[in-house]
Amino acid sequence: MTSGALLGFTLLAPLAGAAAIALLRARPNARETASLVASGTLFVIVLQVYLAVSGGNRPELALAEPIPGISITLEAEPLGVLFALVASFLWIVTTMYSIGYMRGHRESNQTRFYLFFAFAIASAMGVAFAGNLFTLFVFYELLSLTTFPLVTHAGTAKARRAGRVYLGILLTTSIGLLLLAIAWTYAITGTLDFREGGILEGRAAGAVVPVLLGLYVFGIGKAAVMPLHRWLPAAMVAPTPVSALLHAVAVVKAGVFAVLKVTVYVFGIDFLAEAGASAWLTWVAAATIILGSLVALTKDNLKARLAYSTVSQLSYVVLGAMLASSLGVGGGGMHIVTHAFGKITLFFCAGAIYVVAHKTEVSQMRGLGRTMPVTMTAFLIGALSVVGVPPLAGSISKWYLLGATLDAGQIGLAAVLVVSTLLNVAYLLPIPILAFFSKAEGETADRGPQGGTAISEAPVWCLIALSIAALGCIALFFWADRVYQLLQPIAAAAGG
Amino acid sequence: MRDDFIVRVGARIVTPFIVTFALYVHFHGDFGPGGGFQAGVILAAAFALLALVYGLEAVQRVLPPWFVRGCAALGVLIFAGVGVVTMLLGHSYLGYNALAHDPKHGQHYGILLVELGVLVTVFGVMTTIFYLFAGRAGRGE
Amino acid sequence: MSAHLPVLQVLVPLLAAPVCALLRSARAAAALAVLASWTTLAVALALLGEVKSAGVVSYAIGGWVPPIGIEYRVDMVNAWVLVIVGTIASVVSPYMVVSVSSEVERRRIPLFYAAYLLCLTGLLGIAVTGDVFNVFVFLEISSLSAYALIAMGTRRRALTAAFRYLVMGSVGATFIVIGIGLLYVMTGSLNMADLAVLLPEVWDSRTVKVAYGFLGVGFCLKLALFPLHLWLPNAYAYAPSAVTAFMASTATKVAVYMLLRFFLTIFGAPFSFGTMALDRLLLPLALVAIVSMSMVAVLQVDVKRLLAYSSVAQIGYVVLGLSLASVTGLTATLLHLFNHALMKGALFMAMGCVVYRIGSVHIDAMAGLGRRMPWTMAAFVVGGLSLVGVPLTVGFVSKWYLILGAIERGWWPVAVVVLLASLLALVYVWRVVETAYMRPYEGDGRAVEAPPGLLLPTWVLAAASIYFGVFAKSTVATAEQAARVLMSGVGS
Amino acid sequence: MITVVGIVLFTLLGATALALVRVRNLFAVVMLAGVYSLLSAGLFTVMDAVDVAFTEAAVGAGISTVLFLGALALVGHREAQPSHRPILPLAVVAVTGATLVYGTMDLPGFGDPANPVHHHVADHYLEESSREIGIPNVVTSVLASYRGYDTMGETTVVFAAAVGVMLLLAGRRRKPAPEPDEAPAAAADR
Repeated sequence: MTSGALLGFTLLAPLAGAAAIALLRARPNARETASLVASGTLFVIVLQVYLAVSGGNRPELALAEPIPGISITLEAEPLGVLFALVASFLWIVTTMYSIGYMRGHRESNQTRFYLFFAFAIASAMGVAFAGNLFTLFVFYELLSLTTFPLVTHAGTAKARRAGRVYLGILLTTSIGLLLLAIAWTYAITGTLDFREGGILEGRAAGAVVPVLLGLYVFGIGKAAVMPLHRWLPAAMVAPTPVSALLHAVAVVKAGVFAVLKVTVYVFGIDFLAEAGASAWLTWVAAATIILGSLVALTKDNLKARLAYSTVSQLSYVVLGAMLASSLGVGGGGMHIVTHAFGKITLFFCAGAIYVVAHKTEVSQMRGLGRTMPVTMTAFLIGALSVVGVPPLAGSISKWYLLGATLDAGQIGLAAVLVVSTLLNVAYLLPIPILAFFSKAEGETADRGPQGGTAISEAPVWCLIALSIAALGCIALFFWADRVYQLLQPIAAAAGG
Repeated sequence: MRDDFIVRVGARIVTPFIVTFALYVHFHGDFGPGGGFQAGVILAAAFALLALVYGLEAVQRVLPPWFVRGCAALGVLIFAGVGVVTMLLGHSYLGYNALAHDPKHGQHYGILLVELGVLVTVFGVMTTIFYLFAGRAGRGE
Repeated sequence: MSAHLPVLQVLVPLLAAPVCALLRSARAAAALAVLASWTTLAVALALLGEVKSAGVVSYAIGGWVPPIGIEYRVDMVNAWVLVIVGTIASVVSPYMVVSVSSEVERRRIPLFYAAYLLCLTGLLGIAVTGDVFNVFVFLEISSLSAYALIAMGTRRRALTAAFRYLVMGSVGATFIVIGIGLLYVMTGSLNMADLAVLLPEVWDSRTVKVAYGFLGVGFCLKLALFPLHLWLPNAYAYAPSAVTAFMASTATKVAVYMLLRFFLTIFGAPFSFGTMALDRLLLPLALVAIVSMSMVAVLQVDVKRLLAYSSVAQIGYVVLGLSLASVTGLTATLLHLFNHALMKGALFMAMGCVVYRIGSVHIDAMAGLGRRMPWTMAAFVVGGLSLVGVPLTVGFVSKWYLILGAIERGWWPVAVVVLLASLLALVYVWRVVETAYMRPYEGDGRAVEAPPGLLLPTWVLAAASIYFGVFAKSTVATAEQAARVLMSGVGS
Repeated sequence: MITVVGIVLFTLLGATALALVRVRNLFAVVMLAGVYSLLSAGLFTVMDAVDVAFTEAAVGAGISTVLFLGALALVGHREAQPSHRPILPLAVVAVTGATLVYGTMDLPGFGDPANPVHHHVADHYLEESSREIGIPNVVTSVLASYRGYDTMGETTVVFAAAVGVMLLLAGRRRKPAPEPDEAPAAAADR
């Protein structure tokens, strides 16, 4: 099999999975098996792509040429492979989790859920392997559209409103700003291809560059840079596996990934650094980091708190990209991975708590550590990883990013990172502490016979999934080298 | 009006002249002003006059609505059909030269035929519309 | 027979129309109408092929050499328009067979098909001819039959809508014929190619400029450019479903063609864009049309009316492309003629399916239809996304060229307006989508999936608006060639 | 002499047009319309366009008056009082008229033998018609042969009119469907 065809299969595998899901809609067990098989297959395929790319290849596959000169082309490069690896691996984990969650919670429309989940993954693969801006845009939009039925899964008035905000912001930014930026780029350069070192160098200068970069950064609404972050908290009405998809597997990651990709392959790190065009955006990112954390502190609802935490964490990646150095881009790329594992752990736990104990607020979680020890241990691991405590994955990417700010001589930005870490501690750690070290209010009184200290854990599928995610946080710490090696070619190309 | 003697007799006398005039206008179109269009209108006017005087039913017994309707469609078919024939004879559409050995004769035949088509359609359409209005008025009151 | 292609293009429906009127059987008339429509498309495609290989195709009717007689003259531009009309006709006509049987009285149906075929004849005749007076004659054929077709709507307001269209349409036609008359007085010719040669000598005269003005107003009335669009929303909202789908996808498109042909070929692009400042006149109107009509569409509760207002806005896009006065802009215009025909056709046909089942397209009546009529509503979603301009749909392709054209001229605000209007389109499309998919079904059990006779044609257009969004190479190439033909006078 | 006749006819024409606009009795309107057509026919004759005059007399003054009367029998004789003053239409008409007048100022003089209309294709018609077609009335040869296709189109226009009227009037008594505002309510009732 040629490596180009491999890329085609990254799209086909989830689509075939979707077809199987639709066909097997009457038999839930078979349907979920199809989901699992598809996700497993996809991961294997992406691994093959990884092997090809780490061997120095750049597989390429042209799919169509809708408009003369503008094609839909897939091409694997390190950043994309990294994103695809994360997304495809977490799809497996999330599917496991979904089985437990959706059944435990007796959700309706489960077929639709699995179906659109598979579509969303296919779109994410397209984003990951996009060979040019147009392809990126196409799959980016498809991702927005295919996740819409997932966000509004409940079908209630609240869900509909959330869906409107979700789609409203994502499509407004992408059509209003991103498309404009793409058309502008095309008008300037006559191409939309991603090239190492960028395509704009020598063709754009002066004020055009920072404006164009701003259009991209804000146009990619999925990166949730303030003030365009509102869709992310709004989408919290969705079932937890969807939150996992949004926050860890695909959606926001597609956003920050796109920002990285545009920085590296459209502008070029060196060109950006020379033009100094991204300086103002580093401060936008810094503001988002701090404000997101501060808002998270004020939220009692667990999922809302996690959502704002995501807003804040995403801007780490944006900041990395805007620093326009190989260290920054590498750190940003790493952070996509580490944050994905950390955040998915946290969401899985939040969902498990909701399914089992029907608790959504942080203040209700006293004593949960005793009834749900596995879940809360995983939560602790996830939280520590997000905070950045070694030996957990989060510490590595944060370290790189901190190094990048210092390297750039930006003491202010380094301070932002430090402050943000402290804020992370402040809003995340109280939750496991409450759960483990304080007694539940009116313990056993209204919980009936199964209350008290009797263990009442999440469904087993959920437990497996969240344990894998938590272990991933640890394992990644030790495999960080591998990840960085994969990103090495970018750094090398940037002369860093 | 049906009871008015003078009108009845007058109409009876005038109608043949109107019809003849219509035919004159049609066939004399090659030499003087006129042609199928005017002839069709005049012919329709003749029958409208009769209908006003003798009543719609009387006229419709002679010229049933389905017939005038058919005329409306038929005229178009005659006109367009002439074109089809010239096309089948290997000339271009409405190339009357094809209709006879002498182009001039061909033109002559062609013009006569298409003018006939015009006459038939115009007569059919005008009479149909008149029937429709007059017929509804009778029913409404 | 291939030498006669241009005239066959018009002749087939023209002969079929009186035959339909003579028939008594609704079924036979339907079969004839469908057959004629399909033949039309076949001829149009053959013509396009011939134009692509051999260049301009000219046909002298009656054997009289132009400008003595009437000439049919087909180049890339009208070959393209003919294909658009033919495509829509051949998709809508089988749809018509099913939908009309529920909307029009049985014994009236043969006449209905006759009117439809006459309308088709008129539109094709306008597009194929190379003679300005002949344009007017066929304009009258298409207009008269269109008024009657619209009046056939099941609601009483269809009559007033048709009457209003008749009044405004007649004013438009009168303006056009005055313009043509003045041109004839100044040149002594009615042949388009001939006029294009003769007119530059009298460019400076007031008469020619006045003729230009009259023609412009007439065309804008016919193509429903804001603020001359007042006839359109009701006409589209109250006409029978199939008529709306047909008219919305063809009539205004042909009117745009007339405008392009007269102003760019006959008067010539240099005169239009230079002396008459056509681009600067049309630009503000187009922008206002796009924005204001999209906003009005957002407020509508009758979905057919909503789509009708959206059509007025989309005409704004078409005219905007023209007012960019460049090959890119005109490519966008010509592309959008085709693309908008596809998507609006699909949308109106989907609404026809809804009318067929529940008799209303009030937005509240559509609650829960996403589940009750999944294929119908899926087609609506596809058409709607295309209207918004989501990539991989045809809507994106034309918008892309529009934006590129605007950027090429450095008109940033224009590009921004185009994008903003896309978002407005998103709002009005999404209102319907959300109602259909997110609200529970409240009606009686009448809302079941539409019959295949309606669904299949609807999906042909819906699928086409995806297909030509993914594989737009051929359409773009054709449109661009046609745009070059129109702009040939300016040397670019 | 011709000038005087022309002026008289035009004056009458203008007066008739004004009366047409002012009069509210539709019966009178129809009659005035007939008069208007007759006067125009007269004017066409003065301008040597006999064929046009003939058609105008037959159609405008003749059959259409009859058809108008037929329509009047259906709708009654009095025009409804307009609800508001037609300021905008009046302005539009005034502007249109002014534009037309402006446009005619560069028009070649009436009857000038040097006019383009008399030369370009008209020369061919006048000189070659008898050879190519062989009938004395050039108007007919133009209408039926040189531009016969237009005539066919016009015949089709007339036919289209009949189709339209038949569709609208042929014995229809259809039940009016519910208006859009009532539709959902009606659906909910059932």
